[in-house]
Amino acid sequence: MAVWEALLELADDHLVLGHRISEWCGHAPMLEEDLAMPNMGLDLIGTARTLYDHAGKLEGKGRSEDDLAYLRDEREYRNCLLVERPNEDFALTMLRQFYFAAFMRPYWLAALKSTDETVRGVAGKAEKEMAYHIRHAGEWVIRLGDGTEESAARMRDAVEALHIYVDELFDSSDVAREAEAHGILPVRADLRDAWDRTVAEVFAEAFLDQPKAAYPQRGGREGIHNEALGHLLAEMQVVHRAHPGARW
Amino acid sequence: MAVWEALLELADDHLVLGHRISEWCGHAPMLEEDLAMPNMGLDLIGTARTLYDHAGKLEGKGRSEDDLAYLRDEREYRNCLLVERPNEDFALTMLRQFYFAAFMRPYWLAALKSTDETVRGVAGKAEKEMAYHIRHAGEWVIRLGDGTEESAARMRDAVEALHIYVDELFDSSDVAREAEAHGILPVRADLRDAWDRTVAEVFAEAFLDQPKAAYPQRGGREGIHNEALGHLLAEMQVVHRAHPGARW
Amino acid sequence: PEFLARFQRRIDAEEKIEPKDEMPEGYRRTLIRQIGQHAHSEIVGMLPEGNWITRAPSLRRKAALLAKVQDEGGHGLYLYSAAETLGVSREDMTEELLSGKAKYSSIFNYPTLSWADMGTIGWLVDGAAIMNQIPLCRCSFGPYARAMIRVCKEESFHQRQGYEIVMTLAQGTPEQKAMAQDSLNRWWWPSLMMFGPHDADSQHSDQSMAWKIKRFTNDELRQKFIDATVPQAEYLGLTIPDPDLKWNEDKGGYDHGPIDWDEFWRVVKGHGPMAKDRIKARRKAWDDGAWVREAALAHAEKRRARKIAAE
Amino acid sequence: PEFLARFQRRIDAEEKIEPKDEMPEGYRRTLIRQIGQHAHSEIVGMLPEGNWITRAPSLRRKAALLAKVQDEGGHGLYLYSAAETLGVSREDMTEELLSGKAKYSSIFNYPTLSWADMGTIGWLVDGAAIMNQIPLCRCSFGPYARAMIRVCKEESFHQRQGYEIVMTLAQGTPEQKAMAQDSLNRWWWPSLMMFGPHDADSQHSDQSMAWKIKRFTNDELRQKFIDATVPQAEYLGLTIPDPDLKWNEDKGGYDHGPIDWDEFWRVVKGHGPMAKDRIKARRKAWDDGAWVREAALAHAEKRRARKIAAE
Repeated sequence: MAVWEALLELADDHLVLGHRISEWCGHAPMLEEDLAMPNMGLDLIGTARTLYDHAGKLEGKGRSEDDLAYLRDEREYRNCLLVERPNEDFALTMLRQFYFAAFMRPYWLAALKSTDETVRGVAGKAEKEMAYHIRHAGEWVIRLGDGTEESAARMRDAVEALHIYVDELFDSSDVAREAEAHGILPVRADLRDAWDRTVAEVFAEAFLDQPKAAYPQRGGREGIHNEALGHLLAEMQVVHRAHPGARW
Repeated sequence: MAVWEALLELADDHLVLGHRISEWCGHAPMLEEDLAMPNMGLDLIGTARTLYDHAGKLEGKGRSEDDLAYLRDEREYRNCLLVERPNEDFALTMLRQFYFAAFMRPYWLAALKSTDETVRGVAGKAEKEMAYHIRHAGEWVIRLGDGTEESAARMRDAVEALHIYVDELFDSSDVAREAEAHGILPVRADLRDAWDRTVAEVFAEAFLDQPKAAYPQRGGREGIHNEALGHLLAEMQVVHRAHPGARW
Repeated sequence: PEFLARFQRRIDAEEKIEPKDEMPEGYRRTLIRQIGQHAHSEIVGMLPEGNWITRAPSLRRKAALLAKVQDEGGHGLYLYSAAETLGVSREDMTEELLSGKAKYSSIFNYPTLSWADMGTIGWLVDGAAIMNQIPLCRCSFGPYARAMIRVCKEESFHQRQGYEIVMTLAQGTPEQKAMAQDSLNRWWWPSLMMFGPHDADSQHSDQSMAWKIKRFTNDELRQKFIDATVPQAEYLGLTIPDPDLKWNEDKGGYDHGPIDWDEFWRVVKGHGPMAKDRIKARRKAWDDGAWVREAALAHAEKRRARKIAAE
Repeated sequence: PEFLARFQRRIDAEEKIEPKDEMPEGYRRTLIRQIGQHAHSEIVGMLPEGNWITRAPSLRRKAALLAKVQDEGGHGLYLYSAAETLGVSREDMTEELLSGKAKYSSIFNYPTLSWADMGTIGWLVDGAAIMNQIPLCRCSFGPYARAMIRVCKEESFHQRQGYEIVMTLAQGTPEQKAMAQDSLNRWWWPSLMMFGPHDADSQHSDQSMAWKIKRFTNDELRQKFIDATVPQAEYLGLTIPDPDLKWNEDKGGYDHGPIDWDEFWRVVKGHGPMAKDRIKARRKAWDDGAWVREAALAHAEKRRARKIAAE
């Protein structure tokens, strides 16, 4: 049963994005965002923790959430490419958050009917959090898209930069397919319509076009990442790895 | 005999600065500098290697150059604060290089008379390298100081940012004092005049003032660094630490 | 003078002064300065701890640290709001911080050099802050007093959390214990300095005491802090880095060795090790975010215009 | 036509064409394009390896990698100079690269994901480059041929160094060996693609062959590369990720499985995994460095003016 690996993919998505957004802490454009960013980061890291814990138990080799988070390298991480993209600027950060939440909200809604109790538990909490992320990040997409000339240009650049990473969200790896077959996780491809609708609504208000990626980028689920992830993990894991076996 | 620790201080200075300058690789303002930066980095890392090797031998516990470079943490590193300062921009990078070389050139010249053969060997090679760094970085200080309004402003900012880290170069820690007493290393305080002259000459052409730091920053020799060093080391040591005992 | 006497009577009666009440200009100025400094301290205080969020060694600690830094931002927000009731804008206060005109707690100009610092800051720095702040919950100015009640509650949670981090390290591997001791060595004296100069050398104090903005002297608070903290260190098996520290039976408190006031004044005057880096980081966040704030304003304006057009 | 025939006779006689010689416009254009692409490849090629300089696991390897990346910059410099002899400026070529108009070797649009890639790139990518470049040392255009002699010498040093890195890993811990195998798995097919489409599908080739800019076909060079590399992998105990790979006694070389030409064209058209990141990194370096280049010009101008004034 490779279901635990499918949970790992999900957990990695949440941890990596949570880490990325936490990089803003203390450096946001306004104090309200210095509060909102860790808030979103906490949601994501919280979900990642439950998923790692559950994955570790299903694997049955005694690996804890921290073993899974801190002791796998770049080639072993299974997150999709979208979430590892560097923050660049506030426009890209908010668009990345919006894209991800627009996918995860219907995902968790569907997962409320999971055959796995822990997944149902996560879903109940996470779908509400993702609704908030859609609202918060979506509003920024609108504000920036329909703000000043500069902000609109930056939003367009962000769309151009990120649209090639969208399609991977809807791909199911072999392990995900297995979990889907068992009714444990929702079928990713089925969520496209919901995502398209959420994005279309916000983009209409933001005066943005959602391009179709001619050549979408994929590879995260096989551990073929972009170069940015290795640097993120180097920093994330440094203290944990320097003290093998220590408790924190 | 704590002489090996005095060599460690020197080696750390060279490695950390060499690392910093190598961060520019592939990102310099012009192709000529994409060549010059690794060139200077190589000089510094080369010197660091010889010094670590020698320090390890004098310590007598079988630690190799890599053990010393890769398996000490931030609080164990003994470099002065100047060399760990982040690159910021090209002006600060060149000024940092110039300040350091303006100190190390007379240092190595004096070290040609060291009672330690290895130190004499390093000195013979390094004094020529430092003369080149003074020339190369010093010319940039002049070009930028006497270039455009923007470049002059950036040079002045760099001077303002770095001048508080200069005095530490001339301090000798207890272990350095011991090495100085044995004629192994030059007395740091004696080099102030030479440094002042080198800097004054270049600053005159660059239309820059060399301020006296009212409150110089110190602490590197006791391992009290700024926050930037920890991030540098996290990245530098990540692969080595992930594979304990491996050969490369 | 008539008015001043009346005002003082209200203070003496422990009445709360509210923003719309008349108040002496000095009282207002003192409060704006103090609340502003306090708010800035929370904001700048996000940086030394923020420095370790990306490196926290367990997910549980990472989440807790993120939440803590978020709380600090939240404290900044209440405090700016309390100051705004006195007629100063958040924008102006921010400009004063970034220009170096306004002060903030010097403690945040020391670097965080190991994970243990995340424990020690909670334990000592938040601990010292609470000592300073608990009396402020009874401060004569209502909005400040109310903000402080909320702040103190969260701070004491942080303080316990910090102590627990240090305890985990002190009971951990030898390297972890050494890390905790090293961190205590670095933060002990700066924490004592957080209470300010000795009473004999302190300005502002008398008037602030009369106005019940301040209720204990610097030395009184410092003594309380030491007396509370020393047994905690002992319990952890850590050594306070003060060879002169010893129990004084007569006064029922600890005597401590001399504080390095040169260092104190150097850091207070803005020459702490990380002083320039802190302001540079906040300045960069502010400058890099200018286009975002402008866009938000522009969008709000467009929305308003469209709404009016539609009516 | 008279001139073209004369030119072809010089080529056929293996005479070197020099910058000041007359030459057909197509010959000049082909060379500008090819040398420019080659120069750009060296420049962009600094990035994937530059990505590991700060993480190299030993000081010896760090120094060697730094030197290697520096050499690549040097190659870029000679090649831009060779192209400049044909009347195109480095500035213009740089603009073409940054605007996405000029191409560079697609291989550099794959990410470097482990230290082992520093070995594999030297071994396979530089190895493939050398196969392509050795014939160019006899290219009919003199400056290009001379640049290539120097480039090839350094590249073969890099190739040996890369092989040695892979060998160290292959003989190291199980994790290191796995890292080497994983890296080979990822770079093998992209390396084969470096030789371009099958001869049947290749444009440009015939005329370039006649002009002796190119001396072997894509498939010929690819075959040479495979035949040289397979035994090296075997020696290391690594497996080439091609189940169809087998020795063909008749042709005295290896047969290989089908190349994924969809991926090839996707990457060639600028949709490789790191394509946007590479150009963004170069564009950022260029834009961030604008003030430096302007200052250098301004200073040179001031110096000249002062010199004239002093005369």
